[in-house]
Amino acid sequence: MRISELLDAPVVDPAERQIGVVRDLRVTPRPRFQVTGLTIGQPGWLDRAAHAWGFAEGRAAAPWPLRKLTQRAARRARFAPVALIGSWGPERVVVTAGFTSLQPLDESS
Amino acid sequence: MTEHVSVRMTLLDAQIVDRDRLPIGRVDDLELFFPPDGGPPQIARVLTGSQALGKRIGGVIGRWLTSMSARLRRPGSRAGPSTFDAGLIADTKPMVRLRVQADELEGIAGLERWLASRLVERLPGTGHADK
Amino acid sequence: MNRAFAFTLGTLSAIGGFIDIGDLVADAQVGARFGLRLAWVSLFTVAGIMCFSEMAGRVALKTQRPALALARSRLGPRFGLFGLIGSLLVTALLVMAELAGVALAFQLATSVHYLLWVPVALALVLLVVWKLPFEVMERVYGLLGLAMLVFVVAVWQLDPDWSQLWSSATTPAPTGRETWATYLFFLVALVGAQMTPYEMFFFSSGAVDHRWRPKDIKVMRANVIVGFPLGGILAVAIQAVAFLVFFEAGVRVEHLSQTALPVAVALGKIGLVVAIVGIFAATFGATLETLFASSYDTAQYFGWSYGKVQPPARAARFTTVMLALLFAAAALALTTLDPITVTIVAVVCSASLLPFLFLPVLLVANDRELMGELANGRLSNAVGFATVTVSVIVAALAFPLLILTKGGTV
Amino acid sequence: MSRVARFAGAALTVVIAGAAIWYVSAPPKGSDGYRERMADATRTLRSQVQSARIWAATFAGGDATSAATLVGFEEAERDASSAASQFESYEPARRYLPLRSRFVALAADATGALADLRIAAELDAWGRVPEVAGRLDNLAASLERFERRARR
Repeated sequence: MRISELLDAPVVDPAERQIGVVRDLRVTPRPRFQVTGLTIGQPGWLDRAAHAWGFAEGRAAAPWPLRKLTQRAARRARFAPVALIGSWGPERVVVTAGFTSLQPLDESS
Repeated sequence: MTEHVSVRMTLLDAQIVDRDRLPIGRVDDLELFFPPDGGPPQIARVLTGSQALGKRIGGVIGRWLTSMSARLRRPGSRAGPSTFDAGLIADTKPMVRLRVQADELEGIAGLERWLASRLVERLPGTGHADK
Repeated sequence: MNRAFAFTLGTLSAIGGFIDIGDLVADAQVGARFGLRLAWVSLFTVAGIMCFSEMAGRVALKTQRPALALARSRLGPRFGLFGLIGSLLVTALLVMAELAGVALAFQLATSVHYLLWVPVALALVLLVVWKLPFEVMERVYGLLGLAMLVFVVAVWQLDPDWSQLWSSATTPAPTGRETWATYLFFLVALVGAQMTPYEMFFFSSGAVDHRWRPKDIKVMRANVIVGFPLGGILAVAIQAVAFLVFFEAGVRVEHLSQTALPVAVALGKIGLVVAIVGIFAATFGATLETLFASSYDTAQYFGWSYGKVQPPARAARFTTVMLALLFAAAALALTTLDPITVTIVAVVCSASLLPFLFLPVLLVANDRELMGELANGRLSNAVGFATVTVSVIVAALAFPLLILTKGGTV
Repeated sequence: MSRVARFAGAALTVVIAGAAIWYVSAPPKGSDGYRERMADATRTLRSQVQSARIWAATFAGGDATSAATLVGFEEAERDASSAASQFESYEPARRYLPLRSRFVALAADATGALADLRIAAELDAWGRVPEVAGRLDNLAASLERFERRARR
């Protein structure tokens, strides 16, 4: 399966309720690129921009207006470690825990 | 937890250079491998070239890119997007640098070689691709 | 790397980049109709292009990659592709206008019709691109471009009423017989003409080709500080001489020959010849710069090898794109399309693309992990963000104004 | 973006583009449109006449090369005749016929004088240039008066 199919795929909890979309993956660069989990954001282009432009990853301390614009999306991002992912299927990803129990992205680096 | 990094920030769309820092292309897509024992997935292969890029962009432009690059493919080379093993990546900061030289990658930058031999080398004073 | 050479990169970027066919036409038109009432725009464009060139330069120093190369990896392929296609279309128009500008300079010197000179200009570009090493080309056009300073001398020589010039420069409003729509249209045209992003890419790609490192930051900043304000001063000088000679007479500038006429009025034949040399250097330098910048853009978007430092055979796709653009532009120039109208349309389109090209650089330059201690400071962010905001407004106004004022001819 | 939204978007841009092109090239509408276009055409004629006058005066003062001056004359003549012929192609309302015939007469004088200037320069008869340039002086003044009259 290709990463491009996984990105922006819907993420559902065990009760098939959509809890977000896949925005990014985390990998350990060494010794091999092993996936450690998925970053989950919410639908919408502003949320997508927050991840693509690096705000969610805290990679852009850009001028405050841009930061303000994407702060909400960055704060709402969640990180689902590999262990909590039931199925990776390209149509949708199943996470075996509720959204609230997932760790916020910024505390999972 | 060992240090893990975002794929978007380090790999996806990153510039690929070979061992001697000659640019080859960009990481247009990545292929996941799911080990049979159910362990965590790994990034197995890197896809580069407008065929993979076109598929990822989608829409009218995406389809045009994919079909154009498929048509420009050199006769006889494998169909499908050009790809190589992710194991060849030496490091990812500030760009994706490979352990090997560009010539050792089969089917990569086919358009570059095809154009180099067909067009550019014929023009006077342009030197040779392998210099 | 010899410091003197480094400075010519700055001057070339300023003379060749800042003063090109877009300026020669737009500044003269604005001067003839509005005097210096739009001169303040140059303060904004110089500040904006200096801020982003310095930012792009810093990105190049730190990551050894030109700014736009990072744009795609930061903004994703779709946004990047949209910006690339837009800038390639504008660039084809710009290269056509610059090439026609070179031919018009020859016509002015010989009165032989400019269409006959387009193939000569094309051959000259090919010769220079193929044979002349990058550094020599930079120096020649950096120095030849200094001939443009004749416009500053001409202002002095025309012995203007300085208080009248000052009061004109400090009234940011249209003159009696002009409408606000036309005033705003020419504001957009000036921003598009003076803030051409290809200078920023040419500057940052040049920094990569020169293998500048973080320690070269002083040379890089010196180039920015020397180069771009010089371009701003020239732009205002062109407006001033056009005002002094054409405003009272009610002449509207529609030809490159009219841009040079005030210099003849002020300094006679010698001044006119020097002005023609300056116009030739500016348009020829800009042709090369626009051509390289757009080929860099394409190569960087796809990640191909590029750069004048690589022999063409090692950068086959880059060279092919450059040749294709050059011949397409020459073909366009050979149609009876009026180069001056194409120039105005090109600068307005360029103005509408500014946000797509500035925003990625601002984002990348703020990435602490990537830039480390060279990341943006408060000043770069303040000026950078103001420039992006204004460029969004200008971009939104560009086409409505182009239509409303019928390209400023109303 | 659903297919319908994309189609609607494309249709909308086509409509806007069409309206824009129509607006730019449409002939004058109603009476004030006609007078305004006449005034604009007169202003363009005056601009070309003045431009040629400045080239001629600068050349006479030995301050311009003959090649550049010839180019200046050619461009002035071409722009003047295209502005005049474009305006004369518009259909006037009946009550504007006298005004229009005055414009046609003025335009003929202007384009005629500019043509004489260009021919003199082409034939290297630079001696005759000041005499023709003299005719341009009062032409510029009458064009300015006519433009004010048309704008009222």
